[in-house]
Amino acid sequence: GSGSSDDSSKEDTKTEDTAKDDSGEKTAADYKIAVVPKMTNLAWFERMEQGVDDYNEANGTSVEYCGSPEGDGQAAFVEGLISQGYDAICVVPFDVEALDPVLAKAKEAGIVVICHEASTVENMDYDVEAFDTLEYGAHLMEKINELSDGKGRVIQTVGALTSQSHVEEAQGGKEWAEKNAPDLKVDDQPIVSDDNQDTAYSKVKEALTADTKHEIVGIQCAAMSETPGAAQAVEELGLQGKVHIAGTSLMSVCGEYVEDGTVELMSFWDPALAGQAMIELAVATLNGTVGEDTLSLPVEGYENLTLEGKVYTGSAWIDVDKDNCNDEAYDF
Amino acid sequence: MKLLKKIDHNILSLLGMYAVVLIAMAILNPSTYYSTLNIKSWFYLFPEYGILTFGMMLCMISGGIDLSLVGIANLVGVVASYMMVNIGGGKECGMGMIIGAIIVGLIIGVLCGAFNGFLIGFLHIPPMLVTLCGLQLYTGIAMIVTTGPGITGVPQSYINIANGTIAGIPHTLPMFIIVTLVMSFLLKSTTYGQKVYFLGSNEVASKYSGINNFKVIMTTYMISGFLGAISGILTSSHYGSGKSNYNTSYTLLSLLIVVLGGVHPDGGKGKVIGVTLAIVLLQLISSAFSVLRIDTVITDLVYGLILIAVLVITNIAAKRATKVKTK
Amino acid sequence: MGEVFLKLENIKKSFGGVQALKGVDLEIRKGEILALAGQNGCGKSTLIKVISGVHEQTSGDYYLEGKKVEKLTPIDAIRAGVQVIYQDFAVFPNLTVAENIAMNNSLMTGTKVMNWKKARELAIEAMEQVGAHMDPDILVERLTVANKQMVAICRAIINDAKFLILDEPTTALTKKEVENLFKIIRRLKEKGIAIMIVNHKLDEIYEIADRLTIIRNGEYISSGDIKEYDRARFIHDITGRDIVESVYVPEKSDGTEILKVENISREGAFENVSFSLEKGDVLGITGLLGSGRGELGDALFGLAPATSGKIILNGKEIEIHNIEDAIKNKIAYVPEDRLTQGLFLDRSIQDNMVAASIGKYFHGGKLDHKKIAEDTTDWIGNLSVKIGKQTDAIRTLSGGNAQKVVIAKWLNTDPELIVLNGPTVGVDIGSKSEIFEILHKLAKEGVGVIVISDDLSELVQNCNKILVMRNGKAVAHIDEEISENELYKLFSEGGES
Amino acid sequence: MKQSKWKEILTSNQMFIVYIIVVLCIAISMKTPAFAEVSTIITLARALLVTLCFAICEMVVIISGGIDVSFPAIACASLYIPICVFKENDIDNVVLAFVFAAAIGLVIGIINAVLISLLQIPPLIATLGVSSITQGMLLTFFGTRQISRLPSTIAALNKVYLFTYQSKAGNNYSMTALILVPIILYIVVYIVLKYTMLGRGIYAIGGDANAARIAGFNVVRLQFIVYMFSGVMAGITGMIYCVLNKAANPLNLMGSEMMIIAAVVVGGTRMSGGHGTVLGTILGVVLIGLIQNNLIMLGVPTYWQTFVVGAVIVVGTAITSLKELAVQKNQKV
Ligand SMILES: Nc1ncnc2c1ncn2[C@@H]1O[C@H](COP(=O)(O)OP(=O)(O)OP(=O)(O)O)[C@@H](O)[C@H]1O
Ligand SMILES: Nc1ncnc2c1ncn2[C@@H]1O[C@H](COP(=O)(O)OP(=O)(O)OP(=O)(O)O)[C@@H](O)[C@H]1O
Ligand SMILES: [Mg+2]
Ligand SMILES: [Mg+2]
Repeated sequence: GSGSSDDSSKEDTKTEDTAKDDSGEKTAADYKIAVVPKMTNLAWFERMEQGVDDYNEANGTSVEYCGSPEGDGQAAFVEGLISQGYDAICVVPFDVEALDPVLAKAKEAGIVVICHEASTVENMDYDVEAFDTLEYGAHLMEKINELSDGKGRVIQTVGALTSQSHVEEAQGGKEWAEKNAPDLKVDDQPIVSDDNQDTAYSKVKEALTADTKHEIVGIQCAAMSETPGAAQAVEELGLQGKVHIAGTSLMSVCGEYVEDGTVELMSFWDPALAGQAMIELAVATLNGTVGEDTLSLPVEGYENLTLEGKVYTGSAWIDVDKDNCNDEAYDF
Repeated sequence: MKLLKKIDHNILSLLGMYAVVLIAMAILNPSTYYSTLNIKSWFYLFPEYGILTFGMMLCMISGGIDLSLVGIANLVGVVASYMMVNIGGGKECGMGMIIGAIIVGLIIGVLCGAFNGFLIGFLHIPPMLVTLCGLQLYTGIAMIVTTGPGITGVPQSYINIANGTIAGIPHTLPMFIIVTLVMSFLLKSTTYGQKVYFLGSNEVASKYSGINNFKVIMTTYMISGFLGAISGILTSSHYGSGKSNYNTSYTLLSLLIVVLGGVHPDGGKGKVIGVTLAIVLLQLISSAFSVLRIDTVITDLVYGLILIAVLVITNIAAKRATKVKTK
Repeated sequence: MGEVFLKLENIKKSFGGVQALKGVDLEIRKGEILALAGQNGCGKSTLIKVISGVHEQTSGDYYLEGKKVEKLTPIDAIRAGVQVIYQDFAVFPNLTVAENIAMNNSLMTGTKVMNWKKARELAIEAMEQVGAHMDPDILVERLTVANKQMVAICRAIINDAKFLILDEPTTALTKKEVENLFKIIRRLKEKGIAIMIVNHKLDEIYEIADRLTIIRNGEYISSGDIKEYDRARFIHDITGRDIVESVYVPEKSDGTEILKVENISREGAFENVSFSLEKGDVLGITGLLGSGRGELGDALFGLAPATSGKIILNGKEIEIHNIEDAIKNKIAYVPEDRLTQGLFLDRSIQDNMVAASIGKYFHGGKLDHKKIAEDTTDWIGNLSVKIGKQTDAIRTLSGGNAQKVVIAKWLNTDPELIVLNGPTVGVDIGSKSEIFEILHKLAKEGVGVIVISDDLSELVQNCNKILVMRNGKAVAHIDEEISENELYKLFSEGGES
Repeated sequence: MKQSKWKEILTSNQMFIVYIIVVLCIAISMKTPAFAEVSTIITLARALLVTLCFAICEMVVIISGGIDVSFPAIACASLYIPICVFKENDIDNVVLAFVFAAAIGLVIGIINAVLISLLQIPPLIATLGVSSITQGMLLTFFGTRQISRLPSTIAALNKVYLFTYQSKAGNNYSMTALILVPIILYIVVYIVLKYTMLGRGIYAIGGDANAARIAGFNVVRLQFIVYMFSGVMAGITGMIYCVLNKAANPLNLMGSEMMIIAAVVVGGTRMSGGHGTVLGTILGVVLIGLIQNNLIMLGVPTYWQTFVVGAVIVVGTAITSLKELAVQKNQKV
């Protein structure tokens, strides 16, 4: 019964902390905090779990990492948490619209709500972003522009039209191109991959096949599974070097294509750090030490966050390509 | 022993499950599980899939199946939200418009059901396929209306339907109870209800008994669509938005519940009480899992095991009771 | 007589509650034809299923050619030379005629490959023997009941069986086909094959059988040479009581016309058929298969409505385009295929009883279940249906009793006209006469009764008017006494009349 | 006689599917000339490979009077577990991998058979239960993250090609050698179903299980064979899927069952059992594959695609069912 032990462990950690903690400042150990990922079944979020575990290691806390395997179970899952006496819930919304009213309930119940990858949530205290998604999208597009010396057509892929951060990312890239690269034509409609590598592969392949005039010079992928999918298509069709891929992914998922140069830019932010940042922000919020336009969290890449509305934005994205991909730091 | 024989074996095994879960939680973590807050959270959740499940049940008793319910629900939610947001003016949408949206939603649900019913009853296409295609079509239309992202900004009073409470009890609970009572009346005490059972047990004989199969099938799938629509209204109200891909897991869930509830997949058999028990049982279990912080991937596993277990137990028990081997 | 092929001693078989066989003895010699007779539900089919290894007896001994048999599976039985034509044929609707016929043979020889050419040859040969004419490549699901039965027969005879069992093989056959079948049976008998036949038509039994074994509700009654049995004793042993076979004469009709049918036609089924029905009349409609007799019944019930002509029921002209019309006009129909068209096998006797009239129990905003139960009990009483509990599944009833329930289902709609298509198919004399008593009573009460059948003796005895159909046309209206033979002439002869 | 035979063939529902396919192809080639090339066949073969394998299993099961919705789960388990085990103990043997996969499929297939054949649980429900149990076990005990670095010999299989075709546009299209699996599979199944008593037995139990038992078929044995076959093939197919994607993902295949069933039925197999042909199934799969994989070439807006797929299946199944209905309405002979 891990459930029952929750409360008790919470009890005794409290006591021992008040003992050793001389500055009245409370820490994560004094609160019951949960970190909820979009879904548990992605390498991406297993990395986040890693981060939470490390955090608990380091600070002797018992922050919970829990969620539903499929994204569309998230709202119901969080709803279940509300009734279980948490001080703060840190969540990476899979589906903002679905989650928002549930989070409203959470706030009614006096729970602090911290989000990630979801700047548009209404019912939250704060959202912490590794970076500005629009900028991030622009960043990827910039790379494609550079690789294709600014001429040709670019296709974008998103996991689902219903996934906000993906759509924003694509939008950011498109807007950047319209401003800065007149000859770079970005398709109006992104390809939808259902966040499934196989689907991404066949749809990209289809698009490339249809493109008999070789106008396509770049592919921008928003979802982690799409980058290898697209890479596989490009590689099989023998279009390496002609079609440039820049996308979000992880070494564990897309490593080989980065190494052989099919994927020329792979960007990501470290979910582990993001997770820790959420926890720290939650604690800060509970302690009421937030609100100024800038905030510094003891987490790499989140030292100087800038506040805009309810969104704290850092500068924590990591670029990986052929040259630096063997760095252990990125090996997850 | 005689008394036990009287009660349906399936219901017995379900009650057994109840005992197991409730006692287990009383030992493991009563403080959280039996807290009013937690119990309240159940009432928000199970009516949503419960009402939709009754649609599945009705169709299965009639010898069919309705895999399109989730599609209908989402389409209804999307259209209703669309009306309130894009026509009614979003947050400031007037009461009239809200009611209008709900009514239109319910009508759409019934129409979807009618479409299923027509293909099944008139063109005699196997229900499983019709409703499978239905799922695609209705989801597709919802997708076309939304072009992807959910339609947000519905008025507060609409959101209150699924999230509000009266005297501390969520609105959804009385709704669910009403639907349950109506369903059991419909099946037990109306001509239509009996006809559904006849249709389910032998289509030909029911035709030769002067029952208008087409009419009964149409009614059945329209009612099912109607229930799907209600569930769709609740969902979109609950989430404060309409979207094409909410609750996709409910299709299998409802199928599982209906069978757990003792409805025979070949039709002709099934009681509302059994299904109701099954609906609540699954809520109790999933809540127990979330309280015990058991990894949710295990839920699939457990649901599957329960399903098989109940079926096996029921079969064996039934064989014991009446050894009449019908070959 | 040859030596004993099969010997059963004190066979008992029970299905949970139901004690189907309560100790039956049976003995069959090679080269003899044994008739197994008994009322519906007395256990004939069950006994056969025990012999063929489909059911295992609860107790009792089973000897094949002198050797005791312990455990017997269907395929063992087939290999041992036991071939059965089951009451419900047990053919494969989704396979071709040829394959159906050849199937057992391949299974018997235990071959692993399917030889289509050989199958076809076997089938054609078998059909020639029986005198059946079917396209061997057509799917059985497209065959009429009669032809399905033909397939079953062909399948049984091609395998050189040592013991052939026929469970009511003639229910769907015309007289010609029956004669044909009997020829074959006699030929097989000459070959020294033991044959057992179950049949409810006494004349046919007298025509074909050498010996007779009678069982009554699961118990062995008597057994002996057919000559030892005159009709009276036969009937007595079967039913346990004496039934006088009388001819039905309605009391003087007051001339009120119930039904008048004028020149109704339906493309490819029947044309310009006219007949009328007065109070007290029981009209029999007969004819060969495909003569349109069945289609006529279907038309009156709106299953395949007539395309032209007039139907006048109790004075007012009515239109019948579909079943709902028929129901509205209080026309009832007892269909030909009891199992698939008449019964909800898994539902209770009670449910079956009210299936056609459920609407009338809906008052005060809800169904009156108490009334339903009461009415059921009444009907079971009136028609003396033999059942356990009225909440039992109807599949536990046997032919005759189930048929009575089907009839009761319609009587419960208090119809003005009831059409019965082969109402006594597979129904024993006991129940048969009871069913006709019911029909006669209805006729007296002013309900129009039409019986469609090819059992001539039964028509002659129970109908005061007979309409003979031949390829779609009504060739004779008979409304005075007629001998079976005369009727048979009209019935089968082509051409002049 | 001859005439009518021709008429029968030309109006058979399989021909109708062919007509639709032809029309569809013409439509696509008009929109996207690149479609009318050898490359399309290669791409389609690659795209339909897995579907084809699943479909034939489903067809056999449905013919036998059952239905199986557990094969995606089986496939997931049989592709993921071996890879996990191999990574753990760094084994690297492609043959072993497929044997392992088949074995897992076999075990689950047997479980299905026991539930359906011995315990008499309705197939849809039994396989549904087995499906969620399998998934649950897999995710619980083997985790949920995709494994993208496959053991080298397994990854290598991805690059084994029969031939490579260079399109007018200069793109390379390589035909994977794995296409041989469905080809052989289909030939074998065709022969078994048509020319062996085993095959005929499967049709027989699908047509009327009781009659089959009486006639002397061992129904239980036949059902076991069917579900074991389905299980084994699902397992192997899972491993193929893994090779084709150069990644082992324990979830991606889930939910594919309904489309497969639709494809089989569009191909003329009756849900009620006893009817179904190999050729029909191929056509069904091709039709649905064609529409699913060429929506971009058809220029269908992204958010219209779900709807279009649905519409096509409705038409396909409607045609099949209506033809079937017509046959049943025919005068009995
Ligand atoms: N969809 C339904 N919802 C609720 N009750 C129904 C429904 N359909 C039928 N009923 C109940 O059953 C009663 C009779 O239904 P219905 O009209 O099907 O029977 P009927 O007309 O007597 O028979 P038939 O359908 O053969 O004409 C109705 O008065 C109604 O109370
Ligand atoms: N599968 C079964 N389950 C329960 N009871 C059965 C079953 N089969 C037969 N019975 C019962 O056994 C008895 C004998 O049935 P059986 O079919 O042998 O009668 P029968 O002599 O063949 O009647 P008929 O002349 O109508 O064919 C009947 O009372 C029937 O209800
Ligand atoms: Mg009516
Ligand atoms: Mg019998």
